[in-house]
Amino acid sequence: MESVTVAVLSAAVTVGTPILYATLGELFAERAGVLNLGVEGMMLVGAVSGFMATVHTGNHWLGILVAMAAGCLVALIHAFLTVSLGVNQVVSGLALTIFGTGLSGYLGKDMVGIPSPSPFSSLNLGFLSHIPYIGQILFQHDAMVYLTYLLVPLCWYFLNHTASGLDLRAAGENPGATDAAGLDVGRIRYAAVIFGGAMAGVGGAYLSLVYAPAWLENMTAGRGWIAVALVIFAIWDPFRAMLGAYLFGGIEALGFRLQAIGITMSPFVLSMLPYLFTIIALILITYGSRKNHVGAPAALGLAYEREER
Amino acid sequence: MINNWFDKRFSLTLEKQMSVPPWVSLLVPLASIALALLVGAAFLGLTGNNPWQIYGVMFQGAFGTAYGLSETVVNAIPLLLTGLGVALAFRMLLWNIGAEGQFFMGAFGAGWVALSFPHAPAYLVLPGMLLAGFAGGALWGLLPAIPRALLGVNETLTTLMLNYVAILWVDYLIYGPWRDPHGFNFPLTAQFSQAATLPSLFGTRMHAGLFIALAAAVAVYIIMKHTTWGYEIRVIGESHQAARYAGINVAKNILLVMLISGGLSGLAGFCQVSAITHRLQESISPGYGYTAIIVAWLGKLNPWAIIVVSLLFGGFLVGVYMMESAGLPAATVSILEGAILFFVLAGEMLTRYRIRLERRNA
Amino acid sequence: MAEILVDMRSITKRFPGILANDAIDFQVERGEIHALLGENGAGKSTLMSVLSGFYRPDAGEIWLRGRKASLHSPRQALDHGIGMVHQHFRLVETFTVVENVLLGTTGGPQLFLNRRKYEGTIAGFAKNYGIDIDPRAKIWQLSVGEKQRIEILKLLYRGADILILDEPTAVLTPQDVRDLFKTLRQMTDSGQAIILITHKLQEVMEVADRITVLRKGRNAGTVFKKDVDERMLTGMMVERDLLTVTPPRQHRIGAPVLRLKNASVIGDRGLIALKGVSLEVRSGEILGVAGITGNGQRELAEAITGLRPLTRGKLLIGNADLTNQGPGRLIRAGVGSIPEDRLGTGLVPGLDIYDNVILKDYRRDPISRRQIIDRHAVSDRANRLVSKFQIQTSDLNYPVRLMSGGNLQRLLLAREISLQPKLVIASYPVRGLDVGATESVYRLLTDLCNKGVAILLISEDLDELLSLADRIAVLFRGEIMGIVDAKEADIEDLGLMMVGVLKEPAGA
Amino acid sequence: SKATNPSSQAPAKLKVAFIYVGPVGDAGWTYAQDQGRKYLVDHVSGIETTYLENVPEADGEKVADQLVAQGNKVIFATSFGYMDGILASAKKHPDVIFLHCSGVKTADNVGTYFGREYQARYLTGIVAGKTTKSNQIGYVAAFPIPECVRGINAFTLGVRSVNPNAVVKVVWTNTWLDPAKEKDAGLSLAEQGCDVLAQHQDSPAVVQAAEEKGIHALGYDSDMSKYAPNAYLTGPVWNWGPYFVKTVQAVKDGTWKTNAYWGPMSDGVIDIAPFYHVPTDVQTLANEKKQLLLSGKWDVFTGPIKDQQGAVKVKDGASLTDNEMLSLDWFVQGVQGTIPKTQ
Ligand SMILES: Nc1ncnc2c1ncn2[C@@H]1O[C@H](COP(=O)(O)OP(=O)(O)OP(=O)(O)O)[C@@H](O)[C@H]1O
Ligand SMILES: Nc1ncnc2c1ncn2[C@@H]1O[C@H](COP(=O)(O)OP(=O)(O)OP(=O)(O)O)[C@@H](O)[C@H]1O
Ligand SMILES: [Mg+2]
Ligand SMILES: [Mg+2]
Repeated sequence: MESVTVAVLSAAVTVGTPILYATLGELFAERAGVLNLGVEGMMLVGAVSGFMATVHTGNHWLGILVAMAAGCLVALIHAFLTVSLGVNQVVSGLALTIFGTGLSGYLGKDMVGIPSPSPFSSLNLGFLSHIPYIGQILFQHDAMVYLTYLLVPLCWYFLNHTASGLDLRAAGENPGATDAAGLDVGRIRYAAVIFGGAMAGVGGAYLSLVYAPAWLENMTAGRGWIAVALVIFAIWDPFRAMLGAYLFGGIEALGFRLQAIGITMSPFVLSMLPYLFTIIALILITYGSRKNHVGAPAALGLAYEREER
Repeated sequence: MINNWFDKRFSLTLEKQMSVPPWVSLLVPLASIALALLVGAAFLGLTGNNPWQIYGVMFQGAFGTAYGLSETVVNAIPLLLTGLGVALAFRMLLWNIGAEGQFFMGAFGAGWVALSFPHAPAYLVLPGMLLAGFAGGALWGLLPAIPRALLGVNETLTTLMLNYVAILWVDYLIYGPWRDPHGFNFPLTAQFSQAATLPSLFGTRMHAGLFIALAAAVAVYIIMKHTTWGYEIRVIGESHQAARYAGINVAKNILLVMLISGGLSGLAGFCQVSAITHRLQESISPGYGYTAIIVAWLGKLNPWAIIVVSLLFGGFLVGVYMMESAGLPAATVSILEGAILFFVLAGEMLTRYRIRLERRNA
Repeated sequence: MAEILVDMRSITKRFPGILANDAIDFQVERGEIHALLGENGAGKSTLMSVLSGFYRPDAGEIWLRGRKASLHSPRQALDHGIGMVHQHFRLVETFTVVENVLLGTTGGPQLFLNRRKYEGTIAGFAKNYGIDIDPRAKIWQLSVGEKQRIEILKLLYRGADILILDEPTAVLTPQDVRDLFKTLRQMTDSGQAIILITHKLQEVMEVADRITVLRKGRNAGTVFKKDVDERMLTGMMVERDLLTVTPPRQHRIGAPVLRLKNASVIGDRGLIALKGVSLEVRSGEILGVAGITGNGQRELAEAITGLRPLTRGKLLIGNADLTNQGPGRLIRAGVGSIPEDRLGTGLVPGLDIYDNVILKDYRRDPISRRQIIDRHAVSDRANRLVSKFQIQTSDLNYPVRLMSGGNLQRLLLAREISLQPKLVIASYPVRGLDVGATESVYRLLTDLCNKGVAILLISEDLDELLSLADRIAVLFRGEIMGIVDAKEADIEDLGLMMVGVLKEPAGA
Repeated sequence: SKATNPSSQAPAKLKVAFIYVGPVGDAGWTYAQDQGRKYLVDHVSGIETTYLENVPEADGEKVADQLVAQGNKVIFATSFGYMDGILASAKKHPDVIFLHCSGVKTADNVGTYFGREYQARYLTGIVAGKTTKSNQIGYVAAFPIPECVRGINAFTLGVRSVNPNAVVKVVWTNTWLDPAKEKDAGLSLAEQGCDVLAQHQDSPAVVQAAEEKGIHALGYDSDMSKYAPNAYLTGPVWNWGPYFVKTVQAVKDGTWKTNAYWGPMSDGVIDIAPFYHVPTDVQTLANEKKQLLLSGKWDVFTGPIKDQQGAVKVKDGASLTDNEMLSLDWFVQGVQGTIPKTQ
């Protein structure tokens, strides 16, 4: 039982990592006031382009970089439509998912059936990896997992303790005030959406380069949507996003391990749990925020236009 | 140089306009689609295809033959119903993006009746399925409406989450308790009885769901445009404060609108399983509920426009396979679809502006 | 002559269907308080939004300190030392005071935001200008007056030397106004220039050095204060001579229409907002409610219109007990109201005039029959009201949020009056209105009263209450400190009651 | 462009269409079908092929109707879920021939086709049974449908034929294609002590999991050795080409008659991939069984076969009929896992 627990937790980390990347990105976009439902599309484009770059150069780090760049590029479309033109964010995001899915399939036509020439391998962190339990759960993974250990606190720090983080949150809370303070709301929102694209790209590339190195069409299998859910579950906070990603990962991992030890529970019912948790979390947050004013960025989903009355 | 010359003599400004002449609101989407197709043609040309031939095949396939048209209508029926449901909620600024889940719960409700009463005659089982389908979707719309109405819980997110739950629920049934015992263990329910099948029209796959959908469009139009209830919905959509001030029960209306919005999507689910798949299975919807959001938005939440847009999208869904059989991979078709949407959305925004060209005085 | 800081030349700005600024010239000098006057919709806010980089003019040039400037964004304006406090505050509610002040001032990315350090600097900075604030308070916890001080502080902290204040006094208590003017004077003494938009002529006469009057989007002239008086200014603002005479009150006071007995309600923050309030308004009578904003006025209006349930006590309209019956019943019982928040509560911002005139009786004959709205009846009503109440609008189909403040208020009043109410609750009915509009609102209220309608007039302007009301009730911390006869009231006593020092026996 | 066969002069080409449930880029099931289509194009002249990817199973009838309208005379529908749609369309178009993969219902113009994949599974079971040291073998399977159950049973029989102590642990993923999920499923089995992993999934994620864990794995669909050079042993691979050629040729010649084709290994429809890291003696053992299967003298589900509870399901000397095999819903002895039951 103990080993199963450790195994589930350890798997929760790796299974949760690609979602975590995408969630962090979406979290930034939403914090700046832009809802991007195109995460799934951006992840797929990241997955395929990162894989292509790795195949062509043999360098997986280059693959990650290219995935980020590709994620940025597709996110740019959403930024242009929603920030510059003020198009409805829900609709534009849905279109982006369709587009990204198609684009990734198209780009990846010749990538099918090729193994990655340079898969990531797990990285031993010396004594850290040997700490009982903790080592196995947290420190026997690959470099991209460790990167999130840095990224999550960095994101949290950026949002809460830097001037730019303040600017970004202001753009999501009250773009009018942000504009009046002399900040460029458009630029902030572009930056946040593009960062979101980059992170979704990495999340996709984690799947195609690290976790199961290969390219297959639609290989993200809905993880982009989970990322959107997680942002809410996390109440727009990076650390809670991490927790949530591991929870989602853990539930999936738990399902297999329960099966393997002979406990059967409908996998469908099990898969429903995270979504139900998210809904309940949302209700509790909203209930709580009546008093302490935390919760969704106030201007989330709303276009900002200076001369609009 | 030329710029300078121009700037001295003219001023070119984008001016925001409040009311758009009808011809503009018709022309701009068409122009956007044309532009998107043009860009798509360039893309197709560059990738070694003959765009005109492919477009020709697609159009011919979707609208050029009686058969193609009938298939277009078959696709348009669920899009129209879900699109109307979405539009009704959007009118009240309730961002119900849960039509997909409501569709599945409608299918579930209808399926439950059909499977429970395999020997009932059509005049009993069909209305029963219709009601249960509506109720299934309505319930699924109501669920997120309750926390929205009472606590203001963001419905965009809850409705999205509930999509997954609904789809997983149907999966659970067809892989588990409802699996057809004679179905070789495949994830399908037993086939519905003949009586549980909506009548088809003219020997095509078009079915009586068409009338349900059209009736729904008329009803939504009348409600929105001419009734006091539609008026209440508009007021609430603009301002909850004003609505309360006018004595409108906001919470009740949120519940009611989401109920009907979900119910309409549930009807779509009912039509689909009754007339098309005749059983519950996976993939009863290729994402109608999501496409519905785009349909409703492009139709500017106007029921008549939604009829037209759902026919266009229905045609597109037929045309997709046409294009594929003309040699385009499915991926390319999705790229094209995404690009068309981008252009239409951008174009729709531009209708809000009028371009003014004026001669400068000095 | 002092240096010319701002020189706006021939500024033109167009909005859908309206020319808001029509080739306006406007200059501001160093060290002056320059008042900008004009009727509602004259284009004051628009002109200042152009100056502060929010609106891009369609034509015209702006010269700053003798040099041509391009002001395409608030950033550029701030860089030129121009800052604006808008009619609607632009503060991030969930941020602290310090965060709001800091926003956009750190000049590029700063890796560590030392809040503690800034808290000290900013509090100190504020003190220099006589502004006392808690730097760590969240904006949503502040009162309107405090929020305004933060807005000004934001601009001062940025080193703005040209300050634009758009109707800063509309929502302030007299004490706050005095403080504000002191701060402003202190600023001009140190070489800054202030542009002040207001509708209150006595304030203009009190603080302004020069005055520019806008009329229908054009500059109707710039004058020195010492050369003019209030009457002349009024003349400049409106073409025709104002009928400054409000028709006489007839004082035919009848039976009680509203009776509130020992009513208590809970406020938004969950605290008790009204404590055992009892009052009575009779037909043909105006009962004034005085008090500093935030002492329960809003809750009182909401309680009487049914928007806020009574936790204790009774609400009677005529002889009917309508306690906790909801707004719909009260509307049908003949309670009309002009809420404090005109656009958003009283009117639906995104709907057009047609839809707004039927907000209260869309369920009734002749507007609708059997749930179907009669379009003709609606358009008849809208056209009739627009012409009868002289509502200026370019198109009845435009969303009302595009209308100017005065016209909005006229539309709101027009609608409430057309419903032939028995009782009208008017909250700050002339706030933000120009002289002409103010007069017409007073006239409309007086007419109503003369026709036998009972009126509850909530205001913080004692002069207004003294001249209009029959009796005045003073609210302090949710309790009635006393109800006095307007004719016998002493303004000093009222002031003491408003701050809770003096308590008169109720029911006078 | 997908339309093949360049000479457009030749009149009246036979148009053949394929309906795919996934993308041809799935590297698995659909990919293998499409390889067969390419083989067909290269080996039969005077035909023109078309394919449609990612067709939801509920769209079967619509797509089939449309392909008929476009002049296709032979239509291959490559997933079980198209059954209703194909039968409905076939009824409307008696002059068109439909071939439904893994189906169970035929009509005058509807044939079904499938391969006796279980035979290959049995052989890979032999390899697995000989390879395992821990006597625990993991099996990642997509859905609890007869096709997968049959594979698991055949595999387990193969395992037990050489190693009666070994057990096969099954986990269901409920997806054909989700590499991350498949890999995690594989890892979870490795954690349980399995040192050989088998799969009924379309992606190479399970063999990658084995590679990562330093254990062995069996692939599926095609040779997956390049994804796991150290772990990969062998695996069942599809080879639809010869069947497509035979069928289309028969249609061209006018000799096609409806049938339920369930191709044995001897037809080449299904085979196992080359051996990697398999000792020669084990290779020999597997090859001997393969010869037996090819000869047609023996088949996998020949008694005695016991179920998980030890009850005899197939008596000595008896064997399962095709219909019984097509609707298998119980596990043989040696399998650890459950099949979710209908209520
Ligand atoms: N323009 C919009 N874009 C996206 N969502 C919106 C928009 N307007 C409203 N919403 C939705 O409505 C919710 C709250 O809106 P709003 O603040 O107007 O309601 P409320 O008046 O506070 O609700 P209630 O008074 O019923 O408690 C948001 O969480 C959001 O989901
Ligand atoms: N963003 C906008 N969009 C459309 N119309 C506008 C906009 N801003 C102002 N207007 C219109 O321009 C005109 C001038 O408005 P402005 O707000 O400048 O008047 P004002 O003098 O400030 O009036 P008030 O005293 O009521 O504040 C009005 O008719 C108003 O409706
Ligand atoms: Mg509200
Ligand atoms: Mg103004």
